[in-house]
Amino acid sequence: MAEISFRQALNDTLREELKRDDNVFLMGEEIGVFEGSYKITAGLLKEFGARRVVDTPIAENGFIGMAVGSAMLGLRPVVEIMTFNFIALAMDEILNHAAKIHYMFGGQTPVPLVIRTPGGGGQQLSATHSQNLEVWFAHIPGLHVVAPSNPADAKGMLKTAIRNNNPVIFIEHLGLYNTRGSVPDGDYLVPFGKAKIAKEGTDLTIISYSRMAAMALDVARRLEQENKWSVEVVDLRSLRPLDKETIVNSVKKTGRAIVFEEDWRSYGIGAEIAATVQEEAFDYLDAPVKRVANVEVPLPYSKPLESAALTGAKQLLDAINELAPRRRR
Amino acid sequence: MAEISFRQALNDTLREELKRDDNVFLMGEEIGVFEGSYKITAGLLKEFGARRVVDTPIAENGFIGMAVGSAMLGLRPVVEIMTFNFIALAMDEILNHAAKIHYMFGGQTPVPLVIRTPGGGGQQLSATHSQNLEVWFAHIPGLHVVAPSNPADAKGMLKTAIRNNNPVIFIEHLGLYNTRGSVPDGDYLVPFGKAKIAKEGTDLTIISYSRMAAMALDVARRLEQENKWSVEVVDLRSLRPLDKETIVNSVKKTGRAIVFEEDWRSYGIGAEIAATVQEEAFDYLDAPVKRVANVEVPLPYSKPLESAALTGAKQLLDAINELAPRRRR
Amino acid sequence: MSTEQQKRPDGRDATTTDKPRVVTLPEDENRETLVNYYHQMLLVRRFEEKSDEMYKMARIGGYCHLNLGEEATVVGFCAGLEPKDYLYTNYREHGYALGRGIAPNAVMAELFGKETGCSFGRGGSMHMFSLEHRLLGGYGIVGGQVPLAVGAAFAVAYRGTDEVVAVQMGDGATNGGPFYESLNLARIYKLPVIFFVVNNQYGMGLPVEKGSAVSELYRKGCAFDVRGERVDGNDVLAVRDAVRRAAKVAREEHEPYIVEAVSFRHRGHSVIDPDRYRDEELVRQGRSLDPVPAFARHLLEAHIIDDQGLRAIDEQVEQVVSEAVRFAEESPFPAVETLFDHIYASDEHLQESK
Amino acid sequence: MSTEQQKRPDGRDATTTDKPRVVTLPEDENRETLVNYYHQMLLVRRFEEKSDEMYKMARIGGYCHLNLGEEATVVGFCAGLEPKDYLYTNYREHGYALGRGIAPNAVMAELFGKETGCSFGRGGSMHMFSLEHRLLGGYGIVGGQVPLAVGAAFAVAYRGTDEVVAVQMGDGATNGGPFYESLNLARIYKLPVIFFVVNNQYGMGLPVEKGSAVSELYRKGCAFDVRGERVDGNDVLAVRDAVRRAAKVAREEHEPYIVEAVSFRHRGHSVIDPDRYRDEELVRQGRSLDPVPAFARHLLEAHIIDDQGLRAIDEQVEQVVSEAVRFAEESPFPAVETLFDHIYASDEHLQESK
Ligand SMILES: Cc1ncc(C[n+]2csc(CCOP(=O)(O)OP(=O)(O)O)c2C)c(N)n1
Ligand SMILES: Cc1ncc(C[n+]2csc(CCOP(=O)(O)OP(=O)(O)O)c2C)c(N)n1
Ligand SMILES: [Mg+2]
Ligand SMILES: [Mg+2]
Repeated sequence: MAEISFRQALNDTLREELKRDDNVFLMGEEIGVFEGSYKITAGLLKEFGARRVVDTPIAENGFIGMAVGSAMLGLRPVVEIMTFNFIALAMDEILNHAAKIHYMFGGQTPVPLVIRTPGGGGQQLSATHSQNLEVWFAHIPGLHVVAPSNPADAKGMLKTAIRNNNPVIFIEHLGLYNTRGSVPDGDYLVPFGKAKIAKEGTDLTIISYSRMAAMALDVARRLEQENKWSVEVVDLRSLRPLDKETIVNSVKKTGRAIVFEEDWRSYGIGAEIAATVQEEAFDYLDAPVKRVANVEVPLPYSKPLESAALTGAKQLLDAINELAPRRRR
Repeated sequence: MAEISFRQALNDTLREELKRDDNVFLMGEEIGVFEGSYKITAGLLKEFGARRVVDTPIAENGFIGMAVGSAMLGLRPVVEIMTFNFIALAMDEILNHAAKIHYMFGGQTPVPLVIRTPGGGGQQLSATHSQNLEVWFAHIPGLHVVAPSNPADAKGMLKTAIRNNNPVIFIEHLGLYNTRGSVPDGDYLVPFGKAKIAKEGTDLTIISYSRMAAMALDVARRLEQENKWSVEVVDLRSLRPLDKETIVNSVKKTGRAIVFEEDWRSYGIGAEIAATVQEEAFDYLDAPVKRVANVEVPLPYSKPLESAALTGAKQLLDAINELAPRRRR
Repeated sequence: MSTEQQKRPDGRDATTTDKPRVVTLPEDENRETLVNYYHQMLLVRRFEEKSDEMYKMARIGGYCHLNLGEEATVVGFCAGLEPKDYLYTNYREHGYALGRGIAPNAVMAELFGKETGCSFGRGGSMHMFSLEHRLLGGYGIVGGQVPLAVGAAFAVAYRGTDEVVAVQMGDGATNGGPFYESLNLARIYKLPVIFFVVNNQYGMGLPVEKGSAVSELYRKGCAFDVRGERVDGNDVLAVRDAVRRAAKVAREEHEPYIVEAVSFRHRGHSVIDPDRYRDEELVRQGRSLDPVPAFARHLLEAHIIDDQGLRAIDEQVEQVVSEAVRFAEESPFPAVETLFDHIYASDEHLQESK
Repeated sequence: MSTEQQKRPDGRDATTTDKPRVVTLPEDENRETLVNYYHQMLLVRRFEEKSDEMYKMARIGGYCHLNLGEEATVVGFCAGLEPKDYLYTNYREHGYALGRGIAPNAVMAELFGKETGCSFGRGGSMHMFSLEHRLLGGYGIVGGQVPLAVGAAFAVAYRGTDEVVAVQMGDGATNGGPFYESLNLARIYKLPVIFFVVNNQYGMGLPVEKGSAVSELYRKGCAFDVRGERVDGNDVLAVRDAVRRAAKVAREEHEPYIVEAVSFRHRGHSVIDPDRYRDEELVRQGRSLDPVPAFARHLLEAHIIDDQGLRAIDEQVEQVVSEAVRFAEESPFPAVETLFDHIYASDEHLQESK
């Protein structure tokens, strides 16, 4: 167990997997000579050479398609899309090819592909560089979609992603790269479709993923220290498949739930969670499931406007205070 | 009031709008000489010439981007994407350009653009040609997303779309083109963001849009004739903006709701509707909101498999029978 | 336009005479091979006619695009590749499936949506696949298959083996971004991939010269220093030889190559298209260059086959096609319980990838 | 590669001598105009240096890409257009905003995210816009602006007026599908659009010849019969003249045209990039061709200006840039209540479009 950053966990894992299996290779814009726009691939070109660490031109649809084709012949590409926003250019190869090929041809060829990409706003990158588009992918049968919130899960889920035989959208977050945590050594794998109770609690459940799950955990711990609410935090980790059981059991226990998400509220991830909870734990709910999400605007550049549009700990606290049972522990 | 097909209503409307405003022009693959893959633009090239009815090569991102640019200079492009599935190629120009330009540049230039496209399965078109991707768009602030279910709304909403100053995703449906209904003459406009109570009822509410709304109406009428349940049908018509008020009021009245949708269930349109209903009518709900949606598979070609994957009147009836209050009228 | 327009449906340039070219069969060709090409072409012809018939009898659903008129292109192309080579195509691929050696039974069964189909009934007309025959799929999204093929070629190069990947597409596909991105990627990584453009002169109703700034589509390689050539798609040997040249470049030099075969679509875009938008005279002229009877004539004239031989082939093909229909008809549909199979590849491989 | 590699940062072909070319100023140039070009170039230089400083002082956020080294390209380009012409750019557009005549105050205020910015603080460094100055936007998605420009040119052609639309992009953008689709669309519809490729030889860390199959980027027009040329991006007059030729073709012949200006990025990709991946000697050489002092020398040598004149310009520019900072600093941020303004254009226009 080492205490390392999310970035380091990813970097270590890529290195380990490149070493383990010659079929694994990396591909993406600026991942080689430039060492990655966010330095996730630092040192890997030097270590593994240009055969394994492939710099691409700016042609997202083309090189994602290439990755799919190479996976059909048994390679295991791990592609970086520099930020989530640019994936819009590659939707055809993801939706109509990566997610369809195994089924549409009757199971003849799997597509063991990983697409890694960071989402997230909050750095004044403005409207076209701050988006969280996970719901587009979570909606598509044939894909796996995962979004770890801490270095250990980053490692364990990236390993699972690379060894999985299906296309996986592996969502990172600009705001998580520098966060630290202890990471198990060796071949640590976290299965897909298993949410994690990041913290137990009895008053209400926060359901979240990626950076917001980390933030929710902080908030919940603080509330506990302050002897306020006892908040349970469910870190979804994977959005497709979704671990309904863990979500529903937690809400059955607490009777109250908040979905905390960084995407736009309408038709976002929280919608599915809320819909599922009311479907499967209706009689246990003491109040409607609340959603705490980003304000629905194209994110503006100007700092005060951006801050007003993004959700965060304050919004979560407000929601907790509104939703929590009207008694003190 | 004439009794015409959905197709004819669209065709008439395009003709009227082309006549009304020289800034309106049509653009898309095979809309001219071929008269449209589904003949929506039949006769229009002949009538208006190649300046107004523009055949494009197969370059969806390119010509959608062109349409956006032309709209920035005040033209009012109405673009056809031959089927919904191909829009995956144009996501960047829609998400990062059409939906952002007005806001990101501080309101200096509107983007009066309409993208018309048919969704829908059920014709053995298999996995890459049968998709309903509306949730991708409904999630994006800056877009309007509408999906009429009958010829009158098709006319009224297409007129509104063309005269609106924002990018509008106008969703049609292969299975609706031949359906008929009476359509008001003249300058008939249906506002966005107003759902329609297609039929009143007291036992439960079905919330739907596009072809499923038409099907829901049939089912509800049949049940009424058979003196079974009294079902209220809310036809959303527009998905963004969403008319929460009408939905919520209906559910407050009936206490029970089913969302009937043709997309994949997880993270689909129904998730948002269910989440909203439980948020805003929690105390009125006698049972959880149910979702009746397509089975989550890449749609297979083979008829028996396809039929098993698609939702329809039978699935809706089953859901109604399960959900309806345990009393007879 | 600074380049000469390609007006003629036979792929020759517009300056030559108007009469169909006299194709002389090279002396050094193996006679059996030539007869076999004819056999293959006729099989595609009859298979597609039967597909049309079966569609109209509602045995086949969805969209159905036929290779009628493109038989020499299809057969010449397949003949130019080796069995170890990989192939990607668009949705107009029944002929290519046959050309790769997939049993007509399995192809027809796929059209019928049966479990015995080459894609187990899941894909249908647009999505034929056979790992065994290295047909890595027909694809319904125009141009979508092109980056896939470049990726397969990348895998070949990565492993250092000597297969070639060929990707077939229509003229219409050469106007989309994926095509150009693919050419660039194939060139910078030096990948063994053949871009095979079937210029049947239309993308649905759009004539090639209306959708494409240049009408000689192989010339698009110039933007990437990718070599290429144009060939008469009605000439099975010319197509085969061009594909062989391309395969040699791909296999030995590890460079991409474009082959443009100028062909002519005899009917509508798909079986439900009544084809009303094309000039009648032009269609008549295009059809008059029909490669199948023309090749039969050449074989006869060169005394490689006689009328009886032709009749025997005809009968054999008829029988194969009827058998395919019978097989498809009698095959079972996939069981409804299998609906969820194959959405995800199994986890069995999870620890096995090494 | 069948074409000669472009190895030199100054845009000359590799066969010429290694010394910087002696630029002689044409006799017939208006002297004031020449001085003005220098003034403009220096303004861009100082403005960008100040932007860098302000970013490091956390007055500017997000990504910030500078035009340092590209001043001759930027100024020559803007000089080649007319005020009525429209311009689209990528995110490296501060210089173009200034070149179009937007007040330095409004440009700096945009960088500061202030309500007085040219995009009202909503866009920031990557998204400058001014309807009045016909700058139709800087765009952060590589290549995304190119189809937009073709569409604007379509609108011009639709109305039959004689503006030209110019679209600036980087070398990296010429490897993406949108660029190629745009060239094809512009050519088939005969649209008055100039594709202005700033080949600063890198897309972030990727050298142009690694990402692009051909290194002379204007040559990519050959696939579409779109004419083009390459020009020395350190030579403000050469750039201007090439853009004028392009504009003439676009305006009079209604044809697209590519101008490739070979330039050199003096620093990292953006202000936070320490630029460690480039060879030092190469960077030293690239910077040695710095167009700003070179042009000052030419002006001096041709006796168009003297040292005092240069100093005066320097002071004037310093003052303008300081004033821009002061203005930006003192301007208000957008009110938080305006957060929801402009997500949708108002319905007022609903019935007015005719
Ligand atoms: C991306 C995409 N856009 C549009 C279509 C609809 N479409 C199907 S075939 C076709 C024409 C293709 O023409 P071409 O590439 O010449 O192939 P051909 O049909 O002539 O073999 C079109 C526009 C599609 N399938 N995919
Ligand atoms: C579609 C897309 N992919 C990737 C990026 C990330 N990115 C920003 S700038 C850049 C390099 C662009 O290089 P070039 O076009 O040469 O322009 P330059 O920065 O040199 O002016 C990249 C890859 C992006 N913004 N958009
Ligand atoms: Mg064609
Ligand atoms: Mg560059």
